[in-house]
Amino acid sequence: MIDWILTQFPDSILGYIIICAVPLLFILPYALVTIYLEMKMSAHMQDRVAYMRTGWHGTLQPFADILKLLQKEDIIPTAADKFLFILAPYIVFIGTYATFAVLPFTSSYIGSDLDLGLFYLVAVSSLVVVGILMSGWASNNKWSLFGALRSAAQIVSYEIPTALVLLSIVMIAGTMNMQQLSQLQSGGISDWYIFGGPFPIVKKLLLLPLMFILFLVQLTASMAEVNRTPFDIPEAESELVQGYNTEYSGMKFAIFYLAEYANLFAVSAITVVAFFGGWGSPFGSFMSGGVWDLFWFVLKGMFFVSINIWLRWTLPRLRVDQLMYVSWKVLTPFALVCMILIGYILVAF
Amino acid sequence: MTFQEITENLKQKFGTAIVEVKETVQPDPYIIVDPNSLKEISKYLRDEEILTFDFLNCLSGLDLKGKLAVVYHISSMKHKHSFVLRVEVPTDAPTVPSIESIWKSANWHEREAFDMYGIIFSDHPDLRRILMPYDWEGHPLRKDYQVPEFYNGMKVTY
Amino acid sequence: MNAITEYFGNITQSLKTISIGMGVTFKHLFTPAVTIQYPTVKMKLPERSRNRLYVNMDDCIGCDQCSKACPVNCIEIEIIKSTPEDDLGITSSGQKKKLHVPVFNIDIAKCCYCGLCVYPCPTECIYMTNVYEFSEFDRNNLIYNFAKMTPAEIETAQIKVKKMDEETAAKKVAAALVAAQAKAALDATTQTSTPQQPTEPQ
Amino acid sequence: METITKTSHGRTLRTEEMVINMGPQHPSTHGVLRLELVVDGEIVIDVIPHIGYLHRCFEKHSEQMTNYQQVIPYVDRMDYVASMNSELSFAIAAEKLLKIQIPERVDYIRVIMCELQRIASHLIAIGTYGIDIGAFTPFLFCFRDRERILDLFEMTCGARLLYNYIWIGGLSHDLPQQFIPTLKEFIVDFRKNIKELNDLLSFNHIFIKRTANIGVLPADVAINYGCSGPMLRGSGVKWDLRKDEPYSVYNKFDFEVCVGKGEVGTLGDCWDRYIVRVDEMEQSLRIIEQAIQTLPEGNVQSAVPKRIRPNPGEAYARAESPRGELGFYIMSDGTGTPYRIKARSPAFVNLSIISEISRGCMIADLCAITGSVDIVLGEVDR
Repeated sequence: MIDWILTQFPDSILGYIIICAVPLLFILPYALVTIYLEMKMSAHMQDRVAYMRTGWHGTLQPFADILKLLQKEDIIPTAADKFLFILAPYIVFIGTYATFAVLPFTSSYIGSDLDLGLFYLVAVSSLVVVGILMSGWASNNKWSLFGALRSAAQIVSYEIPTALVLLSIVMIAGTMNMQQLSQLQSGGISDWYIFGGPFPIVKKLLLLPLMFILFLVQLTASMAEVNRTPFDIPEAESELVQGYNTEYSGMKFAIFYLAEYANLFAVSAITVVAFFGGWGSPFGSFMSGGVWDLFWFVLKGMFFVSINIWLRWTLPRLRVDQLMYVSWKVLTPFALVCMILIGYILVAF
Repeated sequence: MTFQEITENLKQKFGTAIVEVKETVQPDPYIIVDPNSLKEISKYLRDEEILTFDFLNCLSGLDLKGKLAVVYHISSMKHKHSFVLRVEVPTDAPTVPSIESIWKSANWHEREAFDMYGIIFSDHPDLRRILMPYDWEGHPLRKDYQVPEFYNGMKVTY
Repeated sequence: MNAITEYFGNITQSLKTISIGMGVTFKHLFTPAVTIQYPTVKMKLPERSRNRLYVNMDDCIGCDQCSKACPVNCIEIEIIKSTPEDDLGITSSGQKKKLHVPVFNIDIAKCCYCGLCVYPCPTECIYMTNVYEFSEFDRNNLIYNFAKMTPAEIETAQIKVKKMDEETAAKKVAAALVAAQAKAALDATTQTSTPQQPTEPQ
Repeated sequence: METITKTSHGRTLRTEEMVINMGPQHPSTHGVLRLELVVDGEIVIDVIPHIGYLHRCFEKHSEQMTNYQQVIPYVDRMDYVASMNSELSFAIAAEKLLKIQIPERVDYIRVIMCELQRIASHLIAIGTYGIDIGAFTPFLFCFRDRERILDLFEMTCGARLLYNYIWIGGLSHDLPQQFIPTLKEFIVDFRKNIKELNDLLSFNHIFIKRTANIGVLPADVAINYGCSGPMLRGSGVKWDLRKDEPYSVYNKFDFEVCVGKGEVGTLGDCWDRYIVRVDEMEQSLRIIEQAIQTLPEGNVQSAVPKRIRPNPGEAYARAESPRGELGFYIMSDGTGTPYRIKARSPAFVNLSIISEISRGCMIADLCAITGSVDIVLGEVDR
C-alpha cells in the first residue's frame, strides 16, 4: 500500500506527507468513538446514562465537544514561557503519533516496515516525557510542575518493565519486526504468544504461565504509560488538579486529550501485537486477509482500551512512592525472572 | 461529681481565686475565677485524679457591656461530669491567659474569641484572626460594633 | 521470611480485590440507571414540598405576621387604613378585611424557603407552591409584587384616609403623613423597576 | 528555610522549600479551605490552615433575630450535609433553657430523622473520600443511596437539604403515611449496598495501602485537641454521646459504639476513621429499625411554645452529630432575642489537628488526611 502511494507521486515529498497522514484517518474517528465509549461505560457503571440529547443516545456529543474546544478561547498565562507552552502539546502528540508508524494494521499495511520496529516503539514513546515536562515547566504553575515531574518519573520507570517484556517476546520470536511478529502468530488462537506461541506442546505448556505473567506486567505497565487510573498521578484531579495540563485550554488541551487517547490505543496495539496475534484472525485462515485483518486488529485493540476504561472507573489511585514500588519492586523483577526462564526454556527445549 | 462538689473542691484548693459562684444561674451554673490564676486552676482541673477534666468542649467569648468574658465548658470522659468556668475582664484591658498549653483545642477557639471580641490571650502561640479577613478592623461580635461602610474600597451592603 | 510472605500477599491481595471491584462495576454496567432526564422527565414532588411562595391577596388582611416571622426579611408589606364606609370584602374564612395593602413584595432571591411565614398567617393566604423553575436574568425580576391595587386606587384610598383623618381629629395627621410617605416610596419603586405579576400555578 | 547539600562531586547544591497553596479552590479540600503547604518535593513539612472563606456570621445573625425559632434556618445552613443533627442540637439547647418537656413521639421521630441524616452525611463523607483517593464510582453509588434518604425527608417536611423540621419543643410536621413503608424498603436495599461499597472500596487493596498508616492520631492527642465523633472513635476511644451521655431517647435503643481497631495498619489511621463511618451506618440502621417498631402515638406540636421567651440564664447542650460533638451555648437575657449563641462545631475543632497529623506525609496523603477528617466548611466557618 505504501509502495502504491509512492508510485502515485514519484519523486515528490507529497507522497511521504500523504503516508504520514494515513494514521490520522484512523486516530480521529477512533478518538471520537473512545470518548463516547468511555463516557457511556463510566456512566453505566455508576448507574447513570451519560449523554442522551445530542443525536441518538448522544452519539453526536463527541463532535460537539470537539467543536466546543475549537471555539474556546486559547489562554496563555502571562507568566508562562510562551514558546515552550505552545510547543509542548505538539511534542506530546508527535511522540504518540510516531508510534503509529510501526503498527501493523493489516497484513498489507504498515506505515514503515522497520526491522527494529519494537525497539523504535520503545524509543519513540519516551518522547512524550519531553513534551509533558515542557508543558509543566512552561505553565509556570507549581501544581503543573509537580505533575510534570511525577509524569517524567513514572514514564521513565515504566519503560523498563515494558522493555523487558518486549525483550522476552523478541527472544521467542527472533525478530523485532512488527509485521513478522504478527505473521508468526497468524495461525489462529493457539499460535498467539499469550497461549505459548506456535511451538510443540511441551514447550507451549512451559511458556504459557510465563507468558501470562508477562502479559499482566505489560498490561499494568501500559496503563501506567498512558497516565490512567490507577496510575494517573501526573493528572490526579483530586491532588494536582489535572497536573501538567491545568493551564491549557481550547485546541491545545484538545491535542493533549487526543494524544492521551491515541497513546491508549498505541499501547493496547503493542499488547495485541506482542501477545494476541496482531491482525491475525483467531480462527487461523478463516475470516482473515484484507479488511478482516483491520477488523481483528482494531477489535482486539479496542478490547484492551475497554479494559483500561473499566479499570479506570473501578480503582482508586496509587501514591507516587507506591507507583515506583510497583514498577521497580514488582513488575521489573517479575519480568526479569520470566525473561531468564524463557531464555532457559528456549535453549533447553 | 456535682457542681457543688467540684466548687467546694476548688474553693478549698484555691480560695480567693474563685471570685464568685453563680449557683442560681439556670440551667447551667458556673463559677467566675480570677484571670491570673486561671492557668493553675485549669491545670488542676485537668490533672487531679478525681476531677480529670480532659476535654475542653467549648470556649466562648462574651460581651457583657462594659466587660468581656470568656466561658470555658469542660467535661471529663472518665467521670462523665462537666463544669463551666468563666473569667471576666474589663473591655479596655481585655487580657486573659491562654490555656492552649493545657487543652490544645483551645488554640483555635481562643483565636476565634480574639477575632470576634478582641480578647487578648497572653502567651498564645499564634494569635491571629481566624474567621474574619486578616485586615479586618474591629471585633464584630462586640455589642457596640458598627458595621463598616467600606472594606478595602468595597461597599459592605448587608 | 515475613517480608517475602508480605510481598506476595500484597500482590495476591491486590489482584484479588481488584477483580472483586471489577466484578462490582461490571455488574452495574447492566443495571438500569437511576437518573432521570430532567427537564423532559420530572420527579413527582411530594405534597409538602416547599418551593416558591405565593400570596392569595383576596384573603390577605395585612396583619404583617409573615413579615415578622421571616428570618431574612424578604417580605415587605405596607398598609393603608380604610374608612368606615369602605367595603373591602371578606376573606374566604369569613373575616372582615380592614386594611388596604398597597405594597406586598416578596424578594424571592432572599427567601430561604424555611416556611416560617406560612404558619402564623391567620387566613392561610401565604403558602408555598410546587413551582421551582423560576430563574431570571435580572435579580430585580425576582422581587414579586403581589398587591393588586392600582396607583389610582391607592391614591383614592389615601385621599379618603386623609379626608377622614382631617375630619376626625388633628392627632391623626401623623398617620396620614406616613401614608403619603408610603406613596412616595411606592412611586420611586415603580419608576425603577416593574416587578412582574406572578400567576397562581395550576 | 534553605539547606545546603553537598553533592557527590563536591559542588554545593542549594535546595529551598516550596510554599504552595492548596485551596481555597481545590477539589480535595471539600470546600473553601486553604492550606498553606511548605513542601520539600513531595514531602509536606508544614501545613498552615486558613479558614473563614465561608464565614456567614451565624453568631452575629442570631443576635439580631427577634425569635429563637428564626435561628433554626440559620442553624440548618451551618452543617449543610447534616442539617437535622444541627437542628436537634440547637433544639435541645433551647429546650434546656426553656425547661420544656417534649412528647415521646417527637423524640422518636427526631431520632429516626437524625440517624437517617447520619447515614446521609456518612455517605457523603465516604463517597468524597473515594474521590480524594481517586476512585470515582463509589461516590455516585453513595449519592444514589443518599438521594433516597433525601426523598424521605422531602416527603416529611418538604425540603431536601435545609429542613427547618425540628422545632423548639416539637416538629414542623408529623410523619406522612407512606414514610414507614418507604423507609423499610430503603433499609433492606441499603444493607446490600453497604456490602457492595465494602467490596468496591473499603477492602480494595490499593485503597487500604493509600489510607492505612497515614495520618495516625493517637488517642491522648485526639482528646487533648478536643476531637470528637469518628475522629476520636477512629483512634480507639469508645466515646459516643448517644451512649455515654444519652440525650433525647437514645438510651432506649440497643446499638454498639464503633471504634477503630487498627485492622490493616496502626490504630488511629485514616482507614480506621473511614471504617468507623461505614460501621456506624449499620448501627444507625439498627437504631432506626428499633425506633420504627416502638414508635409511640402523639401530637408532635403539643409542646411547641407560643412565645419563646426564656428566663435569663445560660445553657450548653451537646449532641452527637455525624462529625462529632455539636454543642450550642445559648445565653438569654430574658427577651425573645438570644443574647449570645455560640456554636461548638465539631468540624472546626477536628480541623485544628490537621497540621499536627500531617507533618512529614506526602501531598497525596494530605488529601487522604483532609478527607478522613470529614470537614464541612459551612460548619467550620459558620
